[in-house]
Amino acid sequence: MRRITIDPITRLEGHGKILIYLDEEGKLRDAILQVPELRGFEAFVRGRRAEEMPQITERICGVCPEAHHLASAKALDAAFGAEVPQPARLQRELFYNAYIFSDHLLHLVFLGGPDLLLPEDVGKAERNVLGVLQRFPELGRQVLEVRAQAQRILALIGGKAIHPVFALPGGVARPLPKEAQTEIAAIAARLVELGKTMIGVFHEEILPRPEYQSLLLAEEAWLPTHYMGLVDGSLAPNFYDGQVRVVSAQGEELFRLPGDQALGRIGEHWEPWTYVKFPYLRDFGWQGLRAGPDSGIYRVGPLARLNAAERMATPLAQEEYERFLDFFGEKPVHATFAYHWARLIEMVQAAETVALLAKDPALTGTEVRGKLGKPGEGVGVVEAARGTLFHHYVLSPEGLVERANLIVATTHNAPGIGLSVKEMARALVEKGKLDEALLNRVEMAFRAYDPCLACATHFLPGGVPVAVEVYDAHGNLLRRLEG
Amino acid sequence: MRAKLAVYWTGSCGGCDVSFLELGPGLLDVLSQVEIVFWPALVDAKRQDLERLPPRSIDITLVNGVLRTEENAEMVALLREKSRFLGAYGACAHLGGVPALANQGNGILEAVFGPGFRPAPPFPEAPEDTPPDLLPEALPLDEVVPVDFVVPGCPPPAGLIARFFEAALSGGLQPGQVFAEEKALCEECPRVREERRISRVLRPHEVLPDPEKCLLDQGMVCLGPVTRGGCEASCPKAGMPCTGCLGPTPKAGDPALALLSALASLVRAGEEGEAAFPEENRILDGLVDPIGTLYKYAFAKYGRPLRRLARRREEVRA
Amino acid sequence: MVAELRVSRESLNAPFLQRVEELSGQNVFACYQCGKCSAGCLFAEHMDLLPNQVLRLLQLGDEGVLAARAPWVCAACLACSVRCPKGVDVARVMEALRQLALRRGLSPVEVKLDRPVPQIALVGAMRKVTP
Amino acid sequence: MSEFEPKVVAFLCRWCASAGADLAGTSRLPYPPNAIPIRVNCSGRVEPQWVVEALKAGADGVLIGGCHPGDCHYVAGNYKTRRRVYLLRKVLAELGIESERVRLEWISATEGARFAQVMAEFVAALKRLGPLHGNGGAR
Amino acid sequence: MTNGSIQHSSPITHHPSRVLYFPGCALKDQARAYEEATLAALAALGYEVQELPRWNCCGTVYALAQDDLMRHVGPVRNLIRAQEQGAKELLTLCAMCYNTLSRSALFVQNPENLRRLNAFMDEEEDYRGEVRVLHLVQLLGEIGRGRLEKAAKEGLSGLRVGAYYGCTLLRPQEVAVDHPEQPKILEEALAALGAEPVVFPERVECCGAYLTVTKPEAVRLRVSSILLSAAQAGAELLVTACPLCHFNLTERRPLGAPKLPVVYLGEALAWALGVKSMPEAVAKAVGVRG
Amino acid sequence: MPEIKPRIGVFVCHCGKNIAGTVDVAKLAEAASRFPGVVYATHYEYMCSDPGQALLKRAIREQRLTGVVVAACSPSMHEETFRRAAEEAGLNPYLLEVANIREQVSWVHSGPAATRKALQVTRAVVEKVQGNRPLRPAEIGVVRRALVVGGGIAGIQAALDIANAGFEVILVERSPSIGGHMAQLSETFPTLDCSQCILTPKMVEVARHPRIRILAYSEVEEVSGFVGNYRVRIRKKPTYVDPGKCNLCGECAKVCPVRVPNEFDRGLSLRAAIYIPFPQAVPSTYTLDEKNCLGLVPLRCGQCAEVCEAKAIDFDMHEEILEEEVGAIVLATGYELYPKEAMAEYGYGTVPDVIDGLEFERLLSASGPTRGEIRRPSDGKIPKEVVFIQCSGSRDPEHHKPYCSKICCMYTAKHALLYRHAVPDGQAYVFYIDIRAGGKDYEEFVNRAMEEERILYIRGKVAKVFREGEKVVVWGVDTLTGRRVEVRADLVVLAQAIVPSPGTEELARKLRVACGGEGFLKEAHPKLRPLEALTAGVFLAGAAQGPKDIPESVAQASGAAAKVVALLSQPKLEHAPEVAEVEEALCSGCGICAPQCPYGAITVDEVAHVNEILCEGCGTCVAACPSGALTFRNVEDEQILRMVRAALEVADVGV
Repeated sequence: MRRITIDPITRLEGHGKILIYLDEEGKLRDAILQVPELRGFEAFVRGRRAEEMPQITERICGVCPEAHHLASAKALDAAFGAEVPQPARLQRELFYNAYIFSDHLLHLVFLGGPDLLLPEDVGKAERNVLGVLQRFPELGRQVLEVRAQAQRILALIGGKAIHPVFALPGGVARPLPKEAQTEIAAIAARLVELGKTMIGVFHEEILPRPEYQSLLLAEEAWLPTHYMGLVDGSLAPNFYDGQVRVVSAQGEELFRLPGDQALGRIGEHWEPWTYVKFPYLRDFGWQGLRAGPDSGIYRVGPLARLNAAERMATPLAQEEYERFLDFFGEKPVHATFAYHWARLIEMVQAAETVALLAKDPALTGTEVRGKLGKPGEGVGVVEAARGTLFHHYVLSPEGLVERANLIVATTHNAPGIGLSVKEMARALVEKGKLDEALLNRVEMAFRAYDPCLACATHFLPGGVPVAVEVYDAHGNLLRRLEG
Repeated sequence: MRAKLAVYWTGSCGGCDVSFLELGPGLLDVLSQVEIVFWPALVDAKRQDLERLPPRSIDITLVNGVLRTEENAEMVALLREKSRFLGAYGACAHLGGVPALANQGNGILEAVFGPGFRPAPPFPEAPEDTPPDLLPEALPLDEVVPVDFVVPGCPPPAGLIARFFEAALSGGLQPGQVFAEEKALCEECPRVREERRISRVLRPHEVLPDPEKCLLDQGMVCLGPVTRGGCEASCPKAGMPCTGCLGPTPKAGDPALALLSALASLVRAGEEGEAAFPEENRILDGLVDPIGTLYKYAFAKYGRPLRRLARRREEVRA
Repeated sequence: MVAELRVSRESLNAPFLQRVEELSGQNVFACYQCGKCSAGCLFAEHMDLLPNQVLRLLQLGDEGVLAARAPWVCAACLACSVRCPKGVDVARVMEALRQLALRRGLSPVEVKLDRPVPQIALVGAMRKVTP
Repeated sequence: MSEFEPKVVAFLCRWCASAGADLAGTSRLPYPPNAIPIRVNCSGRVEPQWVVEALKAGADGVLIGGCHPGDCHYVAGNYKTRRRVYLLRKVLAELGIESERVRLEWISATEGARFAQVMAEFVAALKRLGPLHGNGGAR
Repeated sequence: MTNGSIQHSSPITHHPSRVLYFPGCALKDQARAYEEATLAALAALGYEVQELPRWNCCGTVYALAQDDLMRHVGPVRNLIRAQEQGAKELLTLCAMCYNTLSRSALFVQNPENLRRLNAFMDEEEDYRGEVRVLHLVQLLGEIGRGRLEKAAKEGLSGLRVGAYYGCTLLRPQEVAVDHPEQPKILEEALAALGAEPVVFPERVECCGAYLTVTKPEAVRLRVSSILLSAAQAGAELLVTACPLCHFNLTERRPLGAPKLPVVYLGEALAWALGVKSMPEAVAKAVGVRG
Repeated sequence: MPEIKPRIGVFVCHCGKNIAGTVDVAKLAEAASRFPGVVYATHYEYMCSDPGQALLKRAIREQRLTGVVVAACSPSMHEETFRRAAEEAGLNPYLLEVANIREQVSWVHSGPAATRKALQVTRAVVEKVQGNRPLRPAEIGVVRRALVVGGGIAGIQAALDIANAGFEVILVERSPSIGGHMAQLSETFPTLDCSQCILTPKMVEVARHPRIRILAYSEVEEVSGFVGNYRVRIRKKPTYVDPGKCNLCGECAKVCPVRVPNEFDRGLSLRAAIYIPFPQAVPSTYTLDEKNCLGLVPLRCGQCAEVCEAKAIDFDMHEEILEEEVGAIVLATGYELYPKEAMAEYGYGTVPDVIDGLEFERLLSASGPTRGEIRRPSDGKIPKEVVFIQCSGSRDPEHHKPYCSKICCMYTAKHALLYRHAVPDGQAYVFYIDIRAGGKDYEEFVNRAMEEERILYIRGKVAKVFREGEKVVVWGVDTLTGRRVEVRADLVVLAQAIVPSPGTEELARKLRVACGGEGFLKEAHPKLRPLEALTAGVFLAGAAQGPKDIPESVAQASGAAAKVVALLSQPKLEHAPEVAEVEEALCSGCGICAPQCPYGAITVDEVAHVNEILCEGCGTCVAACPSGALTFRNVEDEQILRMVRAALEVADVGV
């Protein structure tokens, strides 16, 4: 057996290895993504103060701490039975859209972006943000500036941009000062501007490239799965709030439910060779790691959200969404590399939403704390940049955490990523050439998801009834655990 | 000649890597002065590339994240060998950080899978692909390799990162340097401290604090007095108590115990005296989860030794 | 339920109270209600009012005290009188109350002999409880 | 193997507890020799970190001796210590260290016998608890 | 008069061998044994006892009402009888008589009282207020420990005797034969006579007195309590000087109360001096040897 | 400073057999000679003897010792002796420490264990001494002048006592005249002396005293400094009358068109805007009350100035700020009555014939508004039935004040008694819950009131007082009989709780003096230091410290004065140098330390500052300091940790 390792996988958040196994004939036996990292948050969030959870769980991921911060806060709102007053809600929602903008921008330029922005033949040393900055110096400077300003919004509301501190059960830490609103409104206009610029660059510099178009339409990057995303009442994507909508691989609505009920429709599967878990829709059951309309595997994230929605919430985003659908001519769009484009559309929606909310006079209202009831159990769900994020807590009467379970975006996508990696590897192996550039293609498939392995791996089970099979090195079943 | 720079993450959330972007366009100046030889989050250099470098050939290495797996320990040992200056970047490498709170409990894998669990490779023929073993304890960087300097914070604030690069790129890096203030956070906190007494200990969600007054005075457990300044008191300014991510001031020692002492000293239930003891205890009982609250970032460095003693006793007894 | 007491300048200077003080030769206002008399009275358990309460009602000018049984239970053993820290001769106050009652023709005590008793007892009892 | 002899560090306030220990001496009242006495001006000077450092450095128990409530030479130092020890014991318990290993006692300058008795009791209690440094590891 | 100044042993050095004696009703009737024994004993001690001629009832209880002059007439008349005899002292055996006589004697120490009373008793010569009323126990005190010890035989030796004072020897304070709360005059006399005095808490507490007529149940409770108090202190025999106490302690003793023999002071005196022997019933009760 | 290698000498004392009989002193000295830092170790029979001290001195000189440990008896025995010897040998005395191996070792332990513990103890102290720094006691001068705040009887007494001892006194009084509440009283219990008759001569004595300066109508504005060296800012309000010119003719008051309630008579009479509080006032002058005067602003009335022949009235007088230096301060700010307006159950002060004790004093006073006749406020009738209610507002933790006001039992008895003297056919009732007459001749006084004046004392708290026609109905209870009592009275007098005079807490804050929960000034120690505040050089007198009657106030004032005199008589104050210290480079000024200090020795601006004269050296602040910026001279954390670790090492090694 031959074995190929990509270690570490780079330009993503967290640790990951791709392991490619070939049989004696040189055919692909398997290609897997292994996550060798574990911090074990579930082992120590127990007994912590509930109100600390937004600040503790955000340390799962430093790229999307805002998502954990607010998913956690929403779970606590529910656990304390609290109604979040309008000013607090506006602070959170504005903050959240600024985060989506900032995070998507980060990926588009620094992480997955170079795969997209740079021609495929550039060398390893250039295939990074430095290369991007060299090729697009003006855009690069503009991106750094505007992103810093988006981060400024996060800091103005959240206290800190990375690992914010403002969300509390039932609301936020304090009323937003008036001068902060003025500053935010000024920044918001620049975000929208950059969104427009980025769309321009995409349509002028990238989409016309034939190799990019072939990538978008490549068979090995065409993965028919179900899709999950939060939608508002008009079925447009909403990142901070809404109902969980799942559409099938054929584009039919499977369900549309509040977060706590949607959580009950998800099961999780385990493998002993990785610290990541594989979720699936219980409606279908675990059918093995394979795609298709009868498999339980679904995907989340920008592409999934656009597939799960029927329209965008803001005008510029809607305009681009229509171009996107025109290009593919069908919905759902199963093209894995379409994640980047979807991300761009969402980034624009987020920028427009920030601009809208920044004008709301209620933003600086002083009523920022809802009345708290007795602590109990609660589920909070948001759309992280990378996809749907569930936090689920059970609190003690003293308001300490008794039990916590999280399903994070990249975990939802873990089966999809695994399949994409495998399919990409299979296609490459069949072409018989395994050089570094081609290996990067495997990584590219993987990076399209903007996966966050930090998120995906730092939580072990909290109580979802799943079966875990533990094998020893010889493949003997050591034990089987029922959740 | 441009300084050779490596950045590596161990058990990390990624926030430290992203934090460099907080420099904004200033990052371009920094990048123009360094040669990145290894930085998984940003460039595609792999482990083999690192192994091929001669010893002490990297000028500056920044490690972020807690040491959690055997692999983490191997990687930092490798980086130490290749680096002239190696620094802890961020609270996890500096103090253990939030994930080191896991040290309060027993083993993580054991907690989930029970004793005797070994991770397995995907195929028996590829035993080398077994996920790495976990270290028995989550450790800060200096428990495994000598550390030359610290850029503290969770993540380090932009101002301190800038200060670090200024020193590093001008060749002014001093061994033992900590890139934060010597004085406590209170120095830069705009909140007004008036009557220093605590008549109740409140959790942040239990009170909408006065925007002007010291949070500690309002009953919130704020680690500001024991924590280095350097963040412009960003959390207290946003209405939330400091949780200590920049680590203790140079002579505070164990920050949790130092703050505990201060907190207990400030508690008053009317006149001090025997009659007040029950009420004082009640106030002090308001400090729930003292470990998580006082040792949020620093447990690996300060709380762990005693915890280890206790765990060893538990093992001996069992 | 015990009736409300209205005290006034008049009630506190009632002739009845003056009479008790004359007959006993005691200033009932000297009593500061320490209760030592009652504490040592071995017949208190048979009384409806404790000796100190008798004094107290007198201080309050309550003529109702004339109807009390306590003076008739008093054996005139004088333990209270020798012990009173204020020198109030409580036994004399009791005597005064008996005398007032007897002189008004009231004697609530019936004498029924269950056996022959010494002359000394008979004569003593008669002198205390009959007009 | 000889019986486990606990190691104790005793921080004693100079006005009360240490004077009480002196009186135990003057009165020739024997007590176990396990404690290392360290005299400080006031129990209020004792820092929780001292206690923890003593435990880390090999002590099996730490005694803090201060003045009775109302008797503090410095008015209220002992009250501060009481509250610090109260919280410290809570933290120790959460770390899995028996909180009985840290003891705060009010011992006046006239209570020589009480000092001896406290020492004897504490040492006996620590013997029951067993060594904190069971398998020899100091630090 | 304050507590500390009661003189229970007056510094009389002269012992008159002749003494005038007031018996009162009980001594001629229910307490006859008391009189007989006392007279015999005093004779043995060298006293010539003369009964007061024309004595009349002491009144049995003392007038407490301020305006009750009448009740002093009887006692003072007896004092006039003694005055007529030229006596300076009048001996009583009955505690009650002692009480009423000496309080009247005290009453007429006030010149105004004396004037009013003399005016009231036209038929008699004016009383001059000089007769001292003396009780037997005081006389024994004056005789002195030495003389009594010398005169005493084995009659009481080793016997644990409780002295029951009752009220009238001790109260009111002005006429008390000793400290009203902690007397010892009776115990001293008994000790001199060879007994082992037993001090018990209820020796000064009232037996119920004339309530024996109006409220005998109260008296029974008292008697029970007194006897118990004495028995618990280890007394084998009770000595009293009051016929009413004697009656109550013996005749109102409830079933189940300790059956301590109760005897008069004079009886005990006579047995001690050997002029009379202990009646068999008492001897049996106290288990006197030989 | 160059690092000097430590050269420690260890001297083990045998104390005859006391130590040597149990501890192997030779072995101890031998082992000590091998301790890190030790260059010399020996043992000697009696270290405290002259030859022992000579041995010590010689070794210090010959061995050039940088630190000394004497292992001997308790430091409370001979630390001073040895330190003096060290100083004589040229070694800073604070570089010598005593290891107690007698009281805490040889007398209580035996066998090898004793030697081992002696070794541990000595080893620990050797470690400590290496961290010690040479120290010198601080010296401070003393300003020989005292400030007395409050011109009531306590302040008057303190001022006189201090002045008579030869020191200057500044007596500050807030109101226009000294005299305080005592000047308002009629007669005093239990002797029934006339209050003014005994007070006035003292007031005159103060006025005439060459060393007393009275600053009436003045308040303390700010106090800084410390014992022996206080700086005081005093605000002197304008009286608009030149006391030097005013001849007390009183014409001004007659023409003044304004009438306002007279404070001195507790509002039972009226006064003009220009007034003298009472005829014997000191300073003896009229005062123009600017709040009520029509002449100042906006338009001038000026009638008083016109009639003033002495031209004493000056409308242009201004407030002055005086700065004074004093060495000691006596606080005698006195009391006020808890307002009857706070007593809802007694009519909130709205029933005119419900008055407080001081009002009744004015009614009783021969110089009062009724010339000593008891006439009730509503209609001027002579009340025939008067109810006195004790504990009105006192001993009521739920609604009012938790404490006993102490003097009310006595003044109520006095009131009732004086009332009976004034109205012989009147009936007085006193409702009380306990009678606390613990003073010389006090119980007798109360008994006299009950027994001779036949004042009916009723044990029970009054529940309600209300007006019904001309009567004031009082609902009470006689808890002794268990019966409710109703009295239809003509006048009710409330013995209101005693509270600190207004502004006491503010003044205390200025002086960094503590106030108890109820606002009374707090003494340094309730039993052993009742005359002193915790702030050195500040003393307490009178009811400001807690309810007190006149003799107690006077006694405390004289006591405080004696303390002041003792302090001012010292040529220099010396202060032990083992105190807390701030490392300013590390201090963030968080201020947690300051409230730990019972002596107010810590002030915080940008950083904390320790006043080493005020610091008594407990170290509580150091333990509370979270950042480690506060340290304690010669008891540094590092020293303690070295001691602990070294001693535990010895324990591991054994003997």
